Amino acid sequence: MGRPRRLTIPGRYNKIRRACAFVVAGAKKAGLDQKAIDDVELACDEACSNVIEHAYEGEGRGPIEVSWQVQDQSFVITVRDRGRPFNPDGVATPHIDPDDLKIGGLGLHFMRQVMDQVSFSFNENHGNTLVMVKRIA
Amino acid sequence: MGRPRRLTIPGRYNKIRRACAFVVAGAKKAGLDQKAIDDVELACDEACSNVIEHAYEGEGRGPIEVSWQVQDQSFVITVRDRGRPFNPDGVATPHIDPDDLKIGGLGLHFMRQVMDQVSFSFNENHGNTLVMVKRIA
Amino acid sequence: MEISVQSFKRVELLSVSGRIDSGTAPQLEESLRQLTDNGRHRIVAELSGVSYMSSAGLRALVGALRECKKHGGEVVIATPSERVADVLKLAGLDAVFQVFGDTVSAVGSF
Amino acid sequence: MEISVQSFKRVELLSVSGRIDSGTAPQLEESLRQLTDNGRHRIVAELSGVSYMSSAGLRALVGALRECKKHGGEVVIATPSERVADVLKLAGLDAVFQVFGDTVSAVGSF
Ligand SMILES: Nc1ncnc2c1ncn2[C@@H]1O[C@H](COP(=O)(O)OP(=O)(O)O)[C@@H](O)[C@H]1O
Ligand SMILES: Nc1ncnc2c1ncn2[C@@H]1O[C@H](COP(=O)(O)OP(=O)(O)O)[C@@H](O)[C@H]1O
Repeated sequence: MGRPRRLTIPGRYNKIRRACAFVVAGAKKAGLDQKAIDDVELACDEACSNVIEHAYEGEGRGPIEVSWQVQDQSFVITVRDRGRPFNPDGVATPHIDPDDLKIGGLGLHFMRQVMDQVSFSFNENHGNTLVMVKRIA
Repeated sequence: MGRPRRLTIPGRYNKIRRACAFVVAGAKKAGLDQKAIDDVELACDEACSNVIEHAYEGEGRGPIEVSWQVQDQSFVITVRDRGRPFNPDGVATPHIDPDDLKIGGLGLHFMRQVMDQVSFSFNENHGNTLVMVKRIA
Repeated sequence: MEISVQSFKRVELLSVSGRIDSGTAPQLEESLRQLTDNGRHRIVAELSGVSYMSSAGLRALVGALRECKKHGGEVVIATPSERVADVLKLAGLDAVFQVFGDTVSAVGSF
Repeated sequence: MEISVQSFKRVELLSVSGRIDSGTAPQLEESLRQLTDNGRHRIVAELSGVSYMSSAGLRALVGALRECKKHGGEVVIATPSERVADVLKLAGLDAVFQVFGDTVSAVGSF
């Protein structure tokens, strides 16, 4: 248990690194092992990148709020933005055709693979909220 | 000054290494620096190789006697064989034509380059005698 | 992220180090595009010094691979760091890229 | 003397270590001849581990160089040890062979 720690960054790709460092520092404090810390870093990066690319549809359109807390033996990351509503249910798992080599959908796939739970919600007052949970081994 | 140390090896290419080790050990005792020791090793190797190839015209045709001594601030190597007489005066310096790439005459060239004096003599009783001198710096 | 490019007779060796994420991947894309725009379609991506790579980095590499393959070339990966190897595997791209444990073999593969 | 050969698509990488003298040079000659007999005329001789080389070693290398050049190929030298570099220079062969400070560049030179 612990109260959430919060960091707000501008919605720019070169600021995401800061959000990742903030979450990684939290994961270290929470006692995650190195592999889990790497996972949490990747998930945070992919989440923030998607917010800029898909929710805001570009850089400099709004802030991203990242927070972490320890809850019930889990490390919980929350990512909030004020961009367009997103429901990921329709997003297919990624498919890479070696001949075609179109690539897409990796970001969500990574988040789902490396975290134990990933859930999106939209609320008119708070915008999009993404919650990602990593169990502490 | 010092009395000569002597080693006799069979005239086989794979025995030359032993003669070189013997001369290198002497050069170390005599206080030559590493570059000079390397030079002496190369000269001894080329001399013995030539004896087998040119004086005996093949392996297993006769022995090679190698000796070293320190004389007048010089390290002196003597190589003796009982093969056909050799007078190197007619041997031209090596020439490598980059287009033709025939290569020959490197052995004598190396001996002359790395040693301070190289002299051949023939005597009916003792056979060929090669004396090579390296000044001790 | 640092990128250096060494041009050999038939092969380009692009060495990347540091962090490849959505902030830096555009530079990687640009470096790769410069090579392919110049007709250089045999590329070794040497990734031993990469401390972190996200899907943005993979997209850059796959884009270049597609372009090179179109022209009978290839992008191969040499000496991936553990982090890079993990992410390649997570994406299922370890089966799409040829991966070499040493750079000599990667350059020699062309 | 130890010889190992790694075959790449277009290039053979022949790594030699130990002593190359008139006793061992015939094995080096034999290894090189096996390559050229098989139509492999692009050869990198990696000589970082060579502790000693006499004119017999140079003769083997020059013989292979001649044979490779005849077929539009080349023998290049990678990472010569100090001892090898000294002897190449003494023979004036440093101008005849292409010499590379790293093996990747040597393989890439073809
Ligand atoms: N935060 C988001 N807001 C809106 N749409 C999103 C968001 N994240 C993902 N998407 C949608 O889901 C798709 C898959 O996303 P992702 O797996 O990250 O792959 P990519 O971004 O490479 O297309 C995106 O193409 C986009 O349409
Ligand atoms: N010890 C020797 N006895 C007889 N002939 C020799 C001897 N050393 C050298 N020669 C002759 O001198 C030539 C040049 O010798 P060298 O410089 O060692 O080159 P290579 O042996 O490669 O021809 C030889 O080809 C040979 O004809």
